[in-house]
Amino acid sequence: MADNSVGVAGRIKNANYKKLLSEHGILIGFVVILIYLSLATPNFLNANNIVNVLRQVSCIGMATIGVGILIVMGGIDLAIGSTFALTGITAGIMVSQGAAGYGLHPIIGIIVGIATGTIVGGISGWVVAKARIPAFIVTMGTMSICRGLALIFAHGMPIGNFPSGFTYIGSESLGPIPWPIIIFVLVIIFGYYLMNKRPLGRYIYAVGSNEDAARAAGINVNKVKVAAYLISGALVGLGGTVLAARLKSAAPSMGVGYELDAIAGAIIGGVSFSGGIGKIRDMVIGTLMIGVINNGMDLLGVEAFYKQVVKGSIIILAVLIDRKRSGRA
Amino acid sequence: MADNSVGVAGRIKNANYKKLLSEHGILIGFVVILIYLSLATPNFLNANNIVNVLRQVSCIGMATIGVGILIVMGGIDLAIGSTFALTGITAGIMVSQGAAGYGLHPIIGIIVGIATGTIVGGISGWVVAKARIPAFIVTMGTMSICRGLALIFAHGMPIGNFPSGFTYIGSESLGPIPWPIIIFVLVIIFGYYLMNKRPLGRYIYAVGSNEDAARAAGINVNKVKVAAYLISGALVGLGGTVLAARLKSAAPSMGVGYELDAIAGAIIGGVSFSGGIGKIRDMVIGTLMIGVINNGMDLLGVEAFYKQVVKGSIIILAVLIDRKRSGRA
Amino acid sequence: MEMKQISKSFGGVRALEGVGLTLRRGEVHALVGENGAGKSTLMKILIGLHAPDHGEIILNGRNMTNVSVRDMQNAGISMIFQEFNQVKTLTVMENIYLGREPKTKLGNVDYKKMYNDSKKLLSELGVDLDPKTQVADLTVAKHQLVEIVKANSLNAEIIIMDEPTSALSQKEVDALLMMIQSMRDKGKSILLISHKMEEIFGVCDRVTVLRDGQFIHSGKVEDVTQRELIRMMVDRDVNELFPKQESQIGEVVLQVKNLSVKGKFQDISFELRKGEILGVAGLMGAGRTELMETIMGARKPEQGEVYLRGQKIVNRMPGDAIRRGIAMVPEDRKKDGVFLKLSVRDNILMSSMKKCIRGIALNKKLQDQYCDEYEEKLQVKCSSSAQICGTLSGGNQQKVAVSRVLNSDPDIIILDEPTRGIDVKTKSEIHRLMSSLACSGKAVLMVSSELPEILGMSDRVLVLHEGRLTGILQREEATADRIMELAVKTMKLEA
Amino acid sequence: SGSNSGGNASNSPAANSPSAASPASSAASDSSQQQLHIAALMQGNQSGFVQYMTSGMYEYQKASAPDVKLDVVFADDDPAKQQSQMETFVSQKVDAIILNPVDKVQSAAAVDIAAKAGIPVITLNTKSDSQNVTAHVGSDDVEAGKMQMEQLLKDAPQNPRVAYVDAVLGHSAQVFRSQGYNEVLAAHPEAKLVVHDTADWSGEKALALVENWLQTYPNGIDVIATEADVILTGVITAVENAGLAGKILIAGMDCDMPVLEKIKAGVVDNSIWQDGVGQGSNALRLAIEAAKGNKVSDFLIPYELCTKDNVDKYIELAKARNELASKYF
Ligand SMILES: Nc1ncnc2c1ncn2[C@@H]1O[C@H](COP(=O)(O)OP(=O)(O)OP(=O)(O)O)[C@@H](O)[C@H]1O
Ligand SMILES: Nc1ncnc2c1ncn2[C@@H]1O[C@H](COP(=O)(O)OP(=O)(O)OP(=O)(O)O)[C@@H](O)[C@H]1O
Ligand SMILES: [Mg+2]
Ligand SMILES: [Mg+2]
Repeated sequence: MADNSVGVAGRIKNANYKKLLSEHGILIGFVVILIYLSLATPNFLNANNIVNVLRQVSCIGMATIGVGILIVMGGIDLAIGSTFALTGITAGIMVSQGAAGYGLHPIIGIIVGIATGTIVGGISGWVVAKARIPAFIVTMGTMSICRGLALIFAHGMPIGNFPSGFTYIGSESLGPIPWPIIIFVLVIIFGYYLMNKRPLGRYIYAVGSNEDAARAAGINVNKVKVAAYLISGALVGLGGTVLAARLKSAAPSMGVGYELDAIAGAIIGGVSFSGGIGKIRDMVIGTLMIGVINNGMDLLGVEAFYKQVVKGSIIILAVLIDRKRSGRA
Repeated sequence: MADNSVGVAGRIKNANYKKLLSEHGILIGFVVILIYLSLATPNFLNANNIVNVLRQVSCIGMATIGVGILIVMGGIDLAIGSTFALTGITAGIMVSQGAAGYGLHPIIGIIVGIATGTIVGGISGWVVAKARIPAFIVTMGTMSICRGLALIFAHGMPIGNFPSGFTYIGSESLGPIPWPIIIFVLVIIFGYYLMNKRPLGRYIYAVGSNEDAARAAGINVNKVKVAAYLISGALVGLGGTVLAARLKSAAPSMGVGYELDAIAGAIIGGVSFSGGIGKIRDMVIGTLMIGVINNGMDLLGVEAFYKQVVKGSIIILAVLIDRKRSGRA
Repeated sequence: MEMKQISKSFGGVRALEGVGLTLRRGEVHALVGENGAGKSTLMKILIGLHAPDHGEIILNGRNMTNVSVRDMQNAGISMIFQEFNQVKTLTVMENIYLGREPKTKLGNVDYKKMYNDSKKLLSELGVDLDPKTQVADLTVAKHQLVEIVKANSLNAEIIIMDEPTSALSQKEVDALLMMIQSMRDKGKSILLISHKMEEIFGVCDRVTVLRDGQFIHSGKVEDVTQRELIRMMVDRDVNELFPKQESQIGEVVLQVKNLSVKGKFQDISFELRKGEILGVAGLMGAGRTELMETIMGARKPEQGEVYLRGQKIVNRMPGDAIRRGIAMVPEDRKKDGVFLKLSVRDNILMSSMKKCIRGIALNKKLQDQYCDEYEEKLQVKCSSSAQICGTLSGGNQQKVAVSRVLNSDPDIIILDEPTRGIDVKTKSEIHRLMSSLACSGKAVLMVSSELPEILGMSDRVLVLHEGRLTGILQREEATADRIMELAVKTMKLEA
Repeated sequence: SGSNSGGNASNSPAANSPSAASPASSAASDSSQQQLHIAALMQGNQSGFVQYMTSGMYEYQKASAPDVKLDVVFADDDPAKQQSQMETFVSQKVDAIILNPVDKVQSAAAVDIAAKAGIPVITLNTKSDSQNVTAHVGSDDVEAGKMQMEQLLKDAPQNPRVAYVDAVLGHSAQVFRSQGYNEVLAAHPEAKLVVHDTADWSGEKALALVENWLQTYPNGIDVIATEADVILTGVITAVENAGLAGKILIAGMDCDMPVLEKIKAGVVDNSIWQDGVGQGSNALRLAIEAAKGNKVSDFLIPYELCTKDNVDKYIELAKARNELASKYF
């Protein structure tokens, strides 16, 4: 990877270069970080650590795809973190073999988890579409509601004691590849298929680009909105369920601030807040970038307080490199 | 206030009603909540409690005006919470008489606090304007950086031991009115003057509504952006300083999540994320609404777990009432 | 003013190549060319909105290359944009004075003066508009008028007008042309971009022609004929006359009965037949657009019914209408017509995505096929179908909007100002297309403010005046005089 | 600073672990052929207490185990992040891990990951539900809650009316400290629990919450317990502003410096001293032992109660502790 990129840098004066860059968006910033980290710490580029990073970003990555789709549509979801908690708790209650749970079959837990996310998303989407309240407010409301429900359902306590059938999807691997990564890849493929191969995906772009024109073009805008929120909710629910399986437990305090990480992944990947613009591939790169930065700083042993300063600066710089070079600046 | 509003409700079929409502935006939802609370709890409408609520919203209210102005301009600031911490810490270090502080004159503390906020805002604004990176990413970066700096400056410890000259602006009153409220009112007046009477304010609306048009009209868009971030930063810095004075201490962990509350105040007050729309008056009402909801739930003794569910629902409902009645839905 | 050897590329697209332009004091200079020839780009460079890659701009002997918009304004250049550049959330007066607000001694905005001044400006040009109206509430035509008022108020020496008349009806066009002449008489220079021959030959002194970003010709208007000019623009002969073919007019497909929307139009009834082109004429603000939107389901009628082939239909949203085979090209293309951030391909296919599905996914080949078909038919000038629509020239955006609608295979096509901003060549293409659509048994409802278009294309003409139907004319009886008479009916009565 | 750290070392771990120094120095010489690598996974970096523990580790490393490579990372109070860090260091094949769990239940999976790789885990300060913990160093949160509440009830008037402010709901510290409160209250039927609610980890939120309580229950609260000193700062200000300092008994935990000063001034009834530096140094000591394959067992450091009577001693201890911490943070 390092070689390749040096090659690119060598051809910097090439006429096609600008185009290449602008098409590959944030990739450049990402590659710069990768190169730096592989030079700075020997452990970074080993297979174990790569699997590690991928596994770490998987759950939040699913949410990033979900919220990325919403942002493309001109929406947003602030309830991601608390939906993670709520789905973890509902799925956990179903399967937990402890006093707080029903000890049902793992499949039921997974279905309930995804369903919880879908319902939350559906409600947000329905209010956004029907009542035309800004998505920011609606999902700020659902954020608070979900957190409260998670606390109520779990009586304020973490839930553990999950059967191994449930934790399987979080902890085990298929060959060398952990399940969370496989599920994340499936989500990416689904996202790509939806956004590029299904009419609904194109409608989502259309609504995000110009809602009036979308309506005039015969698109049922409300239906598109509700559908996008349902899908995004399902992905967040899946993320929360896998996270609970990975942690072998769920707590009502889980996932605080995840919405910001998920949204950041999408925005760093070039999704535009004003809607209509954004690619699934770039959302994935944005997600990976945050994951790599977090992992890299742990490996480099950056001092605690400086870490935040460094992290903030790197995010700005990485995006800066991207925008500068791609001529968007 | 209650009487007045019942009167309005009585004339519901009046032709001017719709216009009245759409012009008064969120006011209706706010009044409904006020009426409910004054009926539900005897302590709500007493003078003490009103002063109480106003004092509680003052600091965050200053930030709401600041970020509200940014959102009108099509910007955002996610660094509010950590700027609160950083300004509280820098101001605190200047004045603290303990081991961690310099024991300087309170005025210096206040100036340093405001200056810190202004510098943070200026840097964010400069990057947003010059590098054309989305404000979301830039201020997510500064959010992390400021939190790190606050921790570094304070060595991770809370700072106390403020001289009474400094805590005066947080705890004392001018006649019956606490200083934080007076400062907040001054900020509101300043905001109103800026946004409605000064050319800069009109340019902020213009940039938020249509950046290209603003540029074509010969407005120096970059200058407007930097100016807005400077102003907003100064207001956030003021808020953080007053908050430290009110708490009589500052901690680097202060203000977590305040950005969300501040942004929510503005958005509930009808400021539009797509820019160009928003009134200072309505931002104030949005701020008050959140404050009143928080206060009301404490007064009513809503149980902790349920509180979040209730709070989330009320926010959605209040906005729903507003939008429904004003015919915007 | 002189522009020399101006070149400009966007990414890979070469918009201008070594173009020169000279503007003399006190002349009206026409800038013409096909859609996408680079006219708007050249003007944006002139006012400092784009920086040229090469070349220089000389103003009164001073080099003014690469200066800011504000500097150009101060130097006395103002521009009326093709794509309205107004701040929708501000009022009319704030837009007129944006960036140069009158100030009080304290440096505050002086609203009183602003109000009075803009009121005066508006009434000077005979625009009936409250300065405190929100721009977002204005119709396309009023936007255009506000732009004109604004440019006029700058008191500029050089005024650039990028297709100022494309959204105006005859009455306003005449007033504007009068205004242009009086400005010239005051010694000002006017650069007029237009696709309308009668304007070029009516008021312009000199003309410059661009084609594909290259300079073709510059000279006195008297020295060229219309035919020569068109030939220079499009590099071949185009008959500007509308090639209306006779089609077989069949049974009634759409019937509108007593349709009303309060404050917009009242009690409108008419029939549209298979194979027919029904023109809808009227002055600006007559309610034509609203009538069409109501038929499409974008507005709710207060009373009245719409029948499709004898069956009553209720369209709750445009999607319903499109499913029933009624599609519309909207008037305000930026607001309703195109997706500026999406690709040309997405735009063209957006109303007919379902057509492109094979199995469970959108089929790339089918998409390309449909896309190419219309790109070719309407000669959309773009680097590829992946080009972002917002970077197309104005006329090409219009073509994209028309393509989208035709691509949804409608039986009834509603066109609201279909050739707004479209060059002569493509205009005649679109007209040819309309004709052939009618011949193939489709019904066309065409709203237009261009009388020649109405007269040339319509089988029948429906005239509205202030929301009321004042007459339906057969092709034979439709003359310019007759239509204008019906369109200004009550005014005449009052007079 | 050498004398400082020396003084500190004799102050804190000395009382409990007189043998601390000797085995460690032998550890250093034993492992000369291969450098030991130990990772410490701390819950967050924004509470003073985590810094004290971390400083204790650094100090021990410097004094007694200079050959040991010590990596410290912080999980920002996110159990998922902590598990990721666990995976990262397990894949680095460290020799032992010190885990300061974010959550008692949710840390179990992380412990199991290390156990599966055969890496010993020493839990620090918060226990973990996992069976695979090698040894635990620290104290018991239930105990701290009990100790604080018992002292408050002892100092309170007859039939006291009690309120308490929770930390973040669902956080282990909150769950177990409030459990301690409730156990004491159950044993004292004459004491009446009036109200309790959460202020997260925020002094600002606690300030508003208590202000609102004082509106609702004027003269109706005698005792306010808080689960952390960061929260207590807000409570202090609210009580002082209401002119009730000394009339309402208030208490916190961690003995932050500003709080100790308030104990001395008679505003705060008590705080709980927890020897963070000692916990940290002993955790590293045990981790080194375990890494060398020696058998280790739990090491508990009891809480100490700080009241007005013995506050001077703790002010001295806290000074030393803060100086030590500011060496590393
Ligand atoms: N920002 C941009 N990015 C890429 N291409 C652009 C951009 N702006 C203009 N172009 C291209 O430059 C060419 C000239 O466009 P321009 O708008 O100047 O045409 P025009 O002569 O004004 O046409 P019209 O008569 O349709 O208004 C077009 O091919 C257009 O696609
Ligand atoms: N959004 C709006 N708010 C207020 N008034 C409007 C709005 N849109 C249109 N109108 C008014 O409705 C009337 C009819 O306008 P409409 O656009 O239908 O006219 P038209 O015949 O299509 O003329 P045009 O040539 O301007 O399109 C006009 O008086 C116009 O000012
Ligand atoms: Mg043009
Ligand atoms: Mg119209």
